Amino acid sequence: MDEITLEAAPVLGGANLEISGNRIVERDDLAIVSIATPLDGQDALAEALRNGWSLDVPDPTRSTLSGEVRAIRTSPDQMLLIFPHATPDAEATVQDRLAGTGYTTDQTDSWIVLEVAGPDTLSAMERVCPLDVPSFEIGGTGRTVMEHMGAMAIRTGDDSFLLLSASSSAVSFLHAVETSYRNVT
Amino acid sequence: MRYSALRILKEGLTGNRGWQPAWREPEPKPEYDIVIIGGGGHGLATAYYLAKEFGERNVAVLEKGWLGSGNIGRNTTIIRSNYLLEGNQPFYEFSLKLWEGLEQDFNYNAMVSQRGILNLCHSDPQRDAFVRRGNAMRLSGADAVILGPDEIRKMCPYLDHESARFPITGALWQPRGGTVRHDAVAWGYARGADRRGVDIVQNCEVTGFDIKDGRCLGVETTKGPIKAKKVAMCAAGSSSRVAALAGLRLPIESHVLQAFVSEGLKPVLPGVITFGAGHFYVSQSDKGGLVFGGDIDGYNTYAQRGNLPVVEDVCEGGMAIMPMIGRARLLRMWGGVMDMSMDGSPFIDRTHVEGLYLNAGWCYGGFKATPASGYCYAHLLASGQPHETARFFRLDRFRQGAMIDEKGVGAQPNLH
Amino acid sequence: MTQAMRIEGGMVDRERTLAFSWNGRWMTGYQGDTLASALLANGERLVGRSFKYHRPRGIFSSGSEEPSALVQLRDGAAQEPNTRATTVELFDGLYATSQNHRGPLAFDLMAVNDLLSPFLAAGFYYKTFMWPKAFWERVYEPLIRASAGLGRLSMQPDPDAYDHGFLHCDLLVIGAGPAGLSAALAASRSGLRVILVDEDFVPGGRLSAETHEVGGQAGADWVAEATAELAANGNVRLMTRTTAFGAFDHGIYGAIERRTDHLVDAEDRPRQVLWRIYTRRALLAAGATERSMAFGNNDRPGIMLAGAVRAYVNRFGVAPGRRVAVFTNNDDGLRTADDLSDKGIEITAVVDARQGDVVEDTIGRRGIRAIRLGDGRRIDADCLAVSGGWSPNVHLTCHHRGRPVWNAEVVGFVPGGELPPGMSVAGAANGTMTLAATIREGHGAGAEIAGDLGAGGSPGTPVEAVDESFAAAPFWHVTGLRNRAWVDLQNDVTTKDVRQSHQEGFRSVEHLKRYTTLGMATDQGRTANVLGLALMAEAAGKSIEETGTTIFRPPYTPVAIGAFGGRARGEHFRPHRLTPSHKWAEENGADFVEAGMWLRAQWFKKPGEKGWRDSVDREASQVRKSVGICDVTTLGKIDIQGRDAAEFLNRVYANAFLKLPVGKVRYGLMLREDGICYDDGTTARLSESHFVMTTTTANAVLVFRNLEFARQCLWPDLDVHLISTTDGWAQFAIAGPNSRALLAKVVDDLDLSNDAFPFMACAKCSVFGGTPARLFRISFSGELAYEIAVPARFGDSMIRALMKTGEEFDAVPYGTEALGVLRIEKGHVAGNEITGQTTARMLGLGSMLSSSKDAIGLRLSKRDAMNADDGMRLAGFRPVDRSVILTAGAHFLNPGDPADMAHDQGWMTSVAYSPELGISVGLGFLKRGTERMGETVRAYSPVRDQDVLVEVCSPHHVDPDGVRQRG
Amino acid sequence: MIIDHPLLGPRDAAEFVVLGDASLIDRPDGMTATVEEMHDYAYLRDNPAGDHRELWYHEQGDRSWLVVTRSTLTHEVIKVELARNVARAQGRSR
Repeated sequence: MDEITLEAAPVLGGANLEISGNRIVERDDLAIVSIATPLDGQDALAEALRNGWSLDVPDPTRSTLSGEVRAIRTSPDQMLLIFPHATPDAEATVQDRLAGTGYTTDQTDSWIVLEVAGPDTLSAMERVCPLDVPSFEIGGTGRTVMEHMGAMAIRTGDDSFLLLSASSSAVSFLHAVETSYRNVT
Repeated sequence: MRYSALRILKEGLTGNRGWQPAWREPEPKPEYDIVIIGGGGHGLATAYYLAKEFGERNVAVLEKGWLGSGNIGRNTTIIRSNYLLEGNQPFYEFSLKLWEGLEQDFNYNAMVSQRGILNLCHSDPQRDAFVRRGNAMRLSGADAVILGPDEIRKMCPYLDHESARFPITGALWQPRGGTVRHDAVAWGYARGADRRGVDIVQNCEVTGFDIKDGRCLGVETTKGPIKAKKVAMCAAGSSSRVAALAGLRLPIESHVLQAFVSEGLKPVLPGVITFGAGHFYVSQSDKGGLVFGGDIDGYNTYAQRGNLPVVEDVCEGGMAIMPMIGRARLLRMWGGVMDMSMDGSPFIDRTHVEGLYLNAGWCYGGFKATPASGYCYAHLLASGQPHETARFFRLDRFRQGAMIDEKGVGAQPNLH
Repeated sequence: MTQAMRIEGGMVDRERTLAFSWNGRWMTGYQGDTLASALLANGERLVGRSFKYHRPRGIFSSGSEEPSALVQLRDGAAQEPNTRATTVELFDGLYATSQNHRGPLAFDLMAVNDLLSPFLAAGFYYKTFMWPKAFWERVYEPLIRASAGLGRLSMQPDPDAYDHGFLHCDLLVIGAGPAGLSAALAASRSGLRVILVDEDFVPGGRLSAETHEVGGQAGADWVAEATAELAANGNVRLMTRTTAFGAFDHGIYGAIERRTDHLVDAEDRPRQVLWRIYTRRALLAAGATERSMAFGNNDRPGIMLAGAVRAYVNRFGVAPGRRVAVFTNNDDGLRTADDLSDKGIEITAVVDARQGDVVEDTIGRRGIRAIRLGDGRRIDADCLAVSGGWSPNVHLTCHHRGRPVWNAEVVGFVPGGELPPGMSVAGAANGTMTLAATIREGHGAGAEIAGDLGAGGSPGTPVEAVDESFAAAPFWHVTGLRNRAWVDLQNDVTTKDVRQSHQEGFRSVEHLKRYTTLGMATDQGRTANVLGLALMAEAAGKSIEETGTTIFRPPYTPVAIGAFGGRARGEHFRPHRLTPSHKWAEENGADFVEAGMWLRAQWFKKPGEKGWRDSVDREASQVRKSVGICDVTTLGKIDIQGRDAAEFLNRVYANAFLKLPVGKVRYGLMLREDGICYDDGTTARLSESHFVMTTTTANAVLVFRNLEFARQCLWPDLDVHLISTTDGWAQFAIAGPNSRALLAKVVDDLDLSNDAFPFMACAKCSVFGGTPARLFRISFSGELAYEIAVPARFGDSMIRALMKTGEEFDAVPYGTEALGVLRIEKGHVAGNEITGQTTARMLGLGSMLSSSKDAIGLRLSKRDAMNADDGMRLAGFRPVDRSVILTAGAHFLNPGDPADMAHDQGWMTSVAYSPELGISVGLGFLKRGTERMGETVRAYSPVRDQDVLVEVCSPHHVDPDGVRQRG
Repeated sequence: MIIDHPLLGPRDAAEFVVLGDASLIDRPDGMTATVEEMHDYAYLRDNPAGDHRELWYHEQGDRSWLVVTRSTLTHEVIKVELARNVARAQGRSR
């Protein structure tokens, strides 16, 4: 028993569902780190983003993407950086490149990320998401409430989205998304 | 004309041609002892008790629309005295006792129907709070019973006892609670006041006050100026607007509370049921409609209408606790404008203007208070002293820090 | 029976015969029938009973305005009361029964009410049933209620699923008749995103019911062509079986789509979908509704609106009668005679009120057999087609409380006043009553809106059609009647009731409605209101304009409550939040309790334990004896960073925070601006500019909101940033004398000695060889205790590792009940004490209120009534009889005082059985409580049948000096 | 209702929480204010029938506090501003 090490477990056990040709997949390979802009520190942070990741500060309803690193604005002075990263030290790796130009908080464990894709995706989204997602351009984002749960939608393709919601209610969120697909297929 | 079964028999046999108007349609006199602003339930009740109990018959009620056009005709008709705090509970119990003798008192059947009110709870802390409340009710002479889940299951087998997200853990049951035919309350008080000489003036809007040297001498109206020894504001929903005409700022915001009625159904609910883990309360009218409601919309408004999210929220609560109503159809929705006060409790008090009085801030509890509000306001107007049970409803209580905050949410009106 | 009344033609599919059951008898109809048309095809005329007098009722209309033909559809749990037969799409196996009668429909015992009608006039119930007083609840009301209502609920949970959804468009067109179709064509050709909804199951509106030609072809063919064009346009969504029921603020419309009501089996698909439609503009093209006129016994089965008669003949291929009479005040009614003659149906009379001819009375019992004219002639008729004119369907224009205006030419109310912003109206709904004009207006509106919204495409030209003649005269009722004439067929309001209402002083239209119940039935008086107003105006000697109208409120047609509820039912009413150790807890006997949205373990049952108390006592004892572990993830956690974070905290907590050292935790008390305590928790300083705040589980969202308010609105130039990390960390309380020894085996390389890591210390660290963690030395139980947090992904692994490591100490998991026992023993306040009504002084925390700074709530906490010396104070309580189990919610009374509110001394907030002390202990608020230690008071709880003496003591039942938590 | 968020565009009001009168921005300094002044701030409202400036919080959105100018008679939204900018414009700072 001296050799206990802790194992990371995906919230939904790595959910991967197929519903009539559509897919719902839990993305547990992504790290999420929030970056808050210090008062009057916009320029320094923008520069650090460009230097660190070749990323622009995203507009409020858009995400920016550089390679596999995606930035989303979550509030006027806060954004999320989402990128593939396996170990629980994502914040440190971000802070390394920011060098104090932003306040960082590891949010990886706060969120569940579902990747949804397939021909009925827009119809399913109609049943759960009040935003006008059919009008989203690719890369468009919005944060709203779905079935009483706060959630974010990022359009990643014509028929695909990343959906983020709180990790504690992940089971309910998956149920909401799954039901939306089942109700339209 | 006195109403009775015999009278109905006689009129029925003679073609119902002999019925008299329930009230006169007088033009206002130039001066009254007391002018009441607002011909809603509270204003009409005040006039009725002034005339009947306090001998004040030189009284006018000024109503900008048709009598009973305010919240007395748009509420969900519930009566109860299940309050917690010393500032409230004795008052509401007084009101419930007045309801119990009201129809014989004013010779009008308002269908006071004491089929009970059941407040469900869904957690231990909530049950503890209900025990405290039930005990407070008993201390004030009201009836209160705490029920366990098994008793509730027996009483209401159609509630969701199986798969509820928030299981029912108990209930506070007040057998004397119930419902009343709301419009009939306005009509009964109006008819009773009118018969005792009170002038009820419809389509007469107050447009200003005649205030000199800190003293109110009368009002300006769309039917001309009217002098009065005392002016009594009683215009819930419009309290701030009326008070502003006298230069007063009130600790009140106006909000809309929506209410709903279903199509007529054969009786399924005996009394009133409230859901403790969502916003839903319901009763069934004598016509068969499920009358239900929930939370206020939450934004300031004087428009008597609300929006979809609250409609859905209310029906979600209904379906959660009572899934048998899914196929009943919602027939009508409407909204009433509430005086939401800073602690959720009302005001019956003088103002700093001599001769100008205020009855306001009833939030969405005004209907059940109608008889006691009228009685206590009449008491204050006639005697100059607050009625024993309404003595905490002071306008300056926030200056003192003597809030009467049943919900414990503080100075945020849309949470009360 | 073999559809004896079926005739040639119509849009039904005669290849698809459907069987259905009506009142237990099997009949047939065709695909494309409604239940009403199928009943008529089978010669069924009597289908229901009226509300008050239980008069026989038949099918009166062919649409959603139906007042009379209400049935119960389906059976068992799916039974659906008050369903309009005129809107039910026939399906194979449909089961329907009539409602609101005692005994068979044809021999309703309640029909006795009709004989008593002289005594049941408007408002009769307000005038009697008052004596003796006790009889109301016991005798009168039960009788009234027994006869109340129409249909019956099954009393079982609705077996169907419902859904909701959200749609966005440039233009919502409501109604797919000629105006709506034309508008949708013009707008979509121009390039707008268009949604077109219609309540019917086929588009076309009146074109389906009439014989009009459009564009040189049959109306129905043009409709098919138009819908094909719309369907081919990717920017158009055509939704039939969809009713736009309400116009809400800012262009939001509510619509209900009936997805499976026309299917035998929904196959678990949602029965109906409630759509929230976000629009830039909306066009109401909802057509018009025909109304009747008042004449003697105008309510019998077989008396029908003329337009409905045409619909049954032209659309459904059903003859509503073999010998039909027509009574009309307009040209539209005359068309009925032509259409019927063309189909070979005998017309026995055409009575035109404009010529001075009237129908004075009708004859028949369960259905009309003949009419009697004003000149006394009796004419046989098994169907009377009545047209009293058409009322534009202005309902949605009034949903923002705008009032329609009277139009003498239309003889009806047309949209007026302020429409809901963004809404326009076209076609018959706008008072444009003829076909070609309607098409032009619809097209023009669609094109104009497209132009307004900047769409560049060409709208094309409106399709050709011919205007039919329309000449209506305001004729409302036949005078000098001997028999009753109905205004509201469902609620049994007659012309006499309207007049009596006026006579008794109920003269405002709202009084009329409320006193007589006119227009308050399930059809909302769609065929009755205008007639009632006309009668009221006449009684008052006023015009209809002067009399005014009542307001139409949503919904346009009644909507199932289940549809509004959507998916939020049963366990899915609200989301579940689960802690990281949830799965482990399930495996280990946990019993869960709802804490807001969270599910928390309240205790862990061991084999052999009989009741919950056994488990809770064991858990609490073991914490005090050795060590216990509790998942406290649910406490709100807010990450607070910024140069001014300390200053910010100092302003939102009532106690001092400016000088909290790095590596330390402090208890904080939060006030509302009104000086009342609303939350408490601990805040740890991880670095100069980085804090982690905890809140109570219940208030996490509220505290975050309030902090954002302070940050953005009160002190916008403080550099401080907030983000919730509640879900990010799995946090466990480890409490008990062996907690340090246990943690020593968990935490990597951190000196846990009391000197190095004292009470209220905190640190970032790692556990089990490198997993990042945070450690806080804080105690809710009063024991030596810690809370340790790891990233939530490790939570499940962490609880298993902690339990494994704790085996040598007999570590127990403990739930929220034991947590409560421990904190009550210790005298820590929680939600039962911090109720949003309590002051710091009441809680015994008055000394924490700083007087040397400004923070939220401090100023108003100083008000007199909140600082009275005889106010409530927190105290502890123990039963004088040590065997008594105390009750939370008991009120305190001084022994000898009467039990009334004037002598109320306070109340018991929390109680627990203390395994440590072997007795029941309590916390509570007592007037001057802190000065009354050792006194005895009554704990009075009549609702629990308890009245016991308790001793007032310190709230700190266990370790009052706090030695253990500092050890 | 729709709130036209200055950064995000039109959003369903269901995403927001309403606090009430925007005068709640004008919090007096607790060290210098009298109880009376603090009372007026915390408890008294104009409650106009007409245009009303009020605080909305985009809780299910970007967490902005907004000052929404809206008619209490028609619900028409006349103006939407970030409350932080309003507060600064009114002289609030640290």
